[in-house]
Amino acid sequence: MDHLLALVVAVPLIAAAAITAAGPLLGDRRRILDALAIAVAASVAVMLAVIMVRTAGGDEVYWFAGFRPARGIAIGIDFDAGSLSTGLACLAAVLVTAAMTFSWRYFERVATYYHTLMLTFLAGMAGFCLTGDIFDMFVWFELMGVSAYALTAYRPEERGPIQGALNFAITNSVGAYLTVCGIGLIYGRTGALNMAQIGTYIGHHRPGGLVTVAFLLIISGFLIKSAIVPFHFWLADAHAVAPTPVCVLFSGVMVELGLYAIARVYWSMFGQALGHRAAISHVFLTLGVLTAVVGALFCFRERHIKRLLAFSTISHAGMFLAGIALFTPLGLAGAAVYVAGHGLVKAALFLCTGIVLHRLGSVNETWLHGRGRQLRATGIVFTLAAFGLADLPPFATFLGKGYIDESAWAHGLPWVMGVFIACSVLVGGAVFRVAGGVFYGLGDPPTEDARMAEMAAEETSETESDKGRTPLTMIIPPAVLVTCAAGIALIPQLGPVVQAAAIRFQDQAGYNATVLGGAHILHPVAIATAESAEVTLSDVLTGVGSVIGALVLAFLALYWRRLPLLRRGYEPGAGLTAPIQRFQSGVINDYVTWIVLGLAAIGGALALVIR
Amino acid sequence: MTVAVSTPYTVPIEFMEALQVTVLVLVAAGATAVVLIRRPVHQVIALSVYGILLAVLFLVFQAPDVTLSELTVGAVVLPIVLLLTLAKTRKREE
Amino acid sequence: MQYFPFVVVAWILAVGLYGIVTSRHLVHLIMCLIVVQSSTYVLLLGVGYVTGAVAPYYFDITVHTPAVDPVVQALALTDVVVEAAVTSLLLAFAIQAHKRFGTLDPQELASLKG
Amino acid sequence: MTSSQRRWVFLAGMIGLVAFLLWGLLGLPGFGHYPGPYGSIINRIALRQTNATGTVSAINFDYRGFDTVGEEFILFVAAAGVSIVLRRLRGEREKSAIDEAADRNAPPTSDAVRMAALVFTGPLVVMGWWLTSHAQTNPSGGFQGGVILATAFILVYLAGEFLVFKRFSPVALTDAVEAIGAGGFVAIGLAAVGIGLAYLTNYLPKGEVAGAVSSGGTIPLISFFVGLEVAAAFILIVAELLEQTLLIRQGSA
Repeated sequence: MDHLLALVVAVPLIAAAAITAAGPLLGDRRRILDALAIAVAASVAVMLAVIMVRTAGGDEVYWFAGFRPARGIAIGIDFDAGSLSTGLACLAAVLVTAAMTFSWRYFERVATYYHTLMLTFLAGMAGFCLTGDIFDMFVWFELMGVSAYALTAYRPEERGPIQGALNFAITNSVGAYLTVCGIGLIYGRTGALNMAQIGTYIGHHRPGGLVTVAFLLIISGFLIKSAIVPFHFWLADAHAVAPTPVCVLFSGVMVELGLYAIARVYWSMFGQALGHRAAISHVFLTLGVLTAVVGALFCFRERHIKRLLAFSTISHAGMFLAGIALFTPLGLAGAAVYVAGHGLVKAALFLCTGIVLHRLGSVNETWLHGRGRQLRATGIVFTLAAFGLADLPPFATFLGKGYIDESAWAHGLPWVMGVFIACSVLVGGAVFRVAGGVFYGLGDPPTEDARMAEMAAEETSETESDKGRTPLTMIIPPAVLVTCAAGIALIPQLGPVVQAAAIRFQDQAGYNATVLGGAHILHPVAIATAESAEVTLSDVLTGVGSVIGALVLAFLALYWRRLPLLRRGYEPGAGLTAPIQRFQSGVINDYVTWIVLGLAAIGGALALVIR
Repeated sequence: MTVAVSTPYTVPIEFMEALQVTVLVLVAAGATAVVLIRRPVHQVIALSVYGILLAVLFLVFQAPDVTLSELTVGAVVLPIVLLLTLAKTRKREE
Repeated sequence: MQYFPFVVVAWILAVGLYGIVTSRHLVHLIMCLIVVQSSTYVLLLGVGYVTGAVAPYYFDITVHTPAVDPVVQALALTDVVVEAAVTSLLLAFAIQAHKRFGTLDPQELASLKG
Repeated sequence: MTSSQRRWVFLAGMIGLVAFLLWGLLGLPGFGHYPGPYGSIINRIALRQTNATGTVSAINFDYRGFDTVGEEFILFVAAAGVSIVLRRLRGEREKSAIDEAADRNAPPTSDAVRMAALVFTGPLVVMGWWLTSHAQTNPSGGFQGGVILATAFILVYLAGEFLVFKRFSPVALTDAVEAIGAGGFVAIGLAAVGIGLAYLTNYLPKGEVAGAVSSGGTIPLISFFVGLEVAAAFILIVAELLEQTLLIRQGSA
């Protein structure tokens, strides 16, 4: 038996404990521990990469404490490593490594707790991706959550972080408890916690309403974590205030983990039992498109750079969900590639914002206008990452989004493609506007919004060290990440390989046989025919076209005052201010109200289509 | 009276059921009380009573292990941390 | 009796959420969150109960004696620990919020933040 | 939203959600009709496989021991988070227990409380220790024992002064004990990997007599480390809160 699967969780955990214990002993030589933490995260990334490559031909299953299932009944906890799940965990490990490297000079006054929490966060994410047991999934979900809450409040001397952390912790805890309720329901019917075993049981017995209810309750925690409208409110609050390296993990991978969990839960347990694939697909497609549009609109309106990037994450989360909800291999493969590309470029954007905050002490786009000219390297990396976020070929984002579009088109949903292009243009336009305004001083500074300025003013410098220059440890990680985002799209045969992994991921019978019977599935059964993953000229033209659209939009946003055609008094996006204040109120009571209403609505929709 | 199985703890099923229903009603009432009592210090007391009720419920659900942890957490640890928090935040409140 | 415990679960969950939504005091809100979580214990232990069975401890009974499900008890134990951990962290946030804002009313917190 | 708007929106949602929830709950097999098979199988095999009469502990520390690893680290992270959030900040100064806000002084400890605490501390330590070391036999385990051990320390505070309590548990030391507890659990699991078994395999001899203190293999060992971790975590959390309540005052603000 190969133990790498256990080590990817055990090693960061024991390192976290060791760092905490050894911290006070080392005194001034704490840097050793920082280096150790970075080395541990990097080695976890390597281990996961090895597993990812190895599992391309079939999933690997690891039974903890050696309790293998007998006659289809699991008595222990298993890890099931497939290429997609390991790939996502690997992305998490890469981003943790990058964020900790970036923090080398960023958090100099930091005690050892920062590294401890980053490592437990990593362990939680890895365990969450790999586990094949539904309650174990909740445990790692909570470990990930608690680490994230504590990291959000890492600077408790300010007002924002505390409030953001409270909203984050309370909404996500409510979600987690609903997930446990769902687990209790499904356990009460099946007497099993292993996802494959549950899937086999309810696939055969089809026990009516309980399955639908358990499905929604279990994924409610994940819907909240992945910031799907109307459960997204906590995200902007938490992102705006968490330390910038931590935002890298929140946006780059934590949100996506929620979506991964929805897909995992659906295709290992509920797919067969629920049936009605087309109707369920429509429910989630609607949620995804709604989220993409709302996120993009709020994103374009925002002036606080970290919040702007947070809303762009919401928009992208919606697109990922739509990709998954197509219920096609290419849609899922597209979402996977898109998640990888987005995670890398979004991380680079946040890290560059962190450099701006370090050097200039602000994240207010209006104030920063033109002030970032001196940060030449940062500006270049930020701009490149902005092109990546706007899905320019050959970034992995272009490839992923292209796959989703193609699959939607082939399945009679051309409007999805239109919505996606519009969202990409809006989000890309917003980020280009920031890049052009802040780093190159183009056009006029965007108008000041009193409320946003106040919020941005809260965000003061996170660093205390020499602000005169950008340390290499800060600029290299984002540069490497952007290069990776372009690089992975150039891997030959990426599309077919990921699509094959997606087919395997969606093959519920194959998953069950692998986990419970120890089978090695060579030819998984696809739920829909595999589609061509080739990039045609028209795809490239569409991609370039949407980037040009985003550039034009950014140009208009920067120069609209000087354009004769536009009325002077007109304020782009002004109509959105009232709804933002109304919905994004920061009041935790409101957020929980929306959660309840949203769940009731989705529950009603599911009840109608499934019955 | 039906007797389930002969163990050292044989209890008539009807008696057990009546006990369970009673405690369940008390737990439901306790939860409502915790929510409806708006004065935090009083609420902490309600919460620890609720914790004890839950512990009793777990006992009649044949879960002594969970009873013990619910008692230690619900009736000891949580009231301590809650009261300390309230003590810290009491000032400037009124 | 068949479904009474589960109705109680739904009641506790609903009441707890109601408390969170109407709360004007963070510590009160955190206690309501504890109530929401307590519904999961009742559900877990409720589904694992076997009428007439004993607790799963075998020091003085034989292995063939019907016993209730021990797995849900282990899950509930884990859940209790999670509750204690999350509550402590939330209370620490509440203390800090009170220091920064001088109030524990979530609505005032939001308006003070800007 | 105003309060009343919120209440109506919530009620509309909650009615729907409760109806939806009941639809699911009524699909359960009914109270008292646990369908199995997970728990039934474990009830049958746990005694034979682990020689532990406490089946719940056997699950927590053996069959589903990996869950407990995560659970311990949740507590570990929460304690670390409390320390981060409540660490002393600029503008805050430590004061002696005498403070300008007279009503916030801890009332002087009465002799009765001192006496009671003194009387209870010893038994509590013994009880905590007993619970921690009897996970494999009785309804007990590292978690319950750890909490009770922590309570004993808190009683020391009640009996004396917080400063004495602080001397008993300097934060760095408590931190280290906590880390050793959590790390020790992971290390026991890793030792299994070291000798070629699956992570967390129960590799120690299970003992001859079922229900003996020496039975259960790694179960009592894991329980011991969990007890350490839990006790230290709660002492740390309570100590931080006590420090906030008694020692730290806002500076100029």
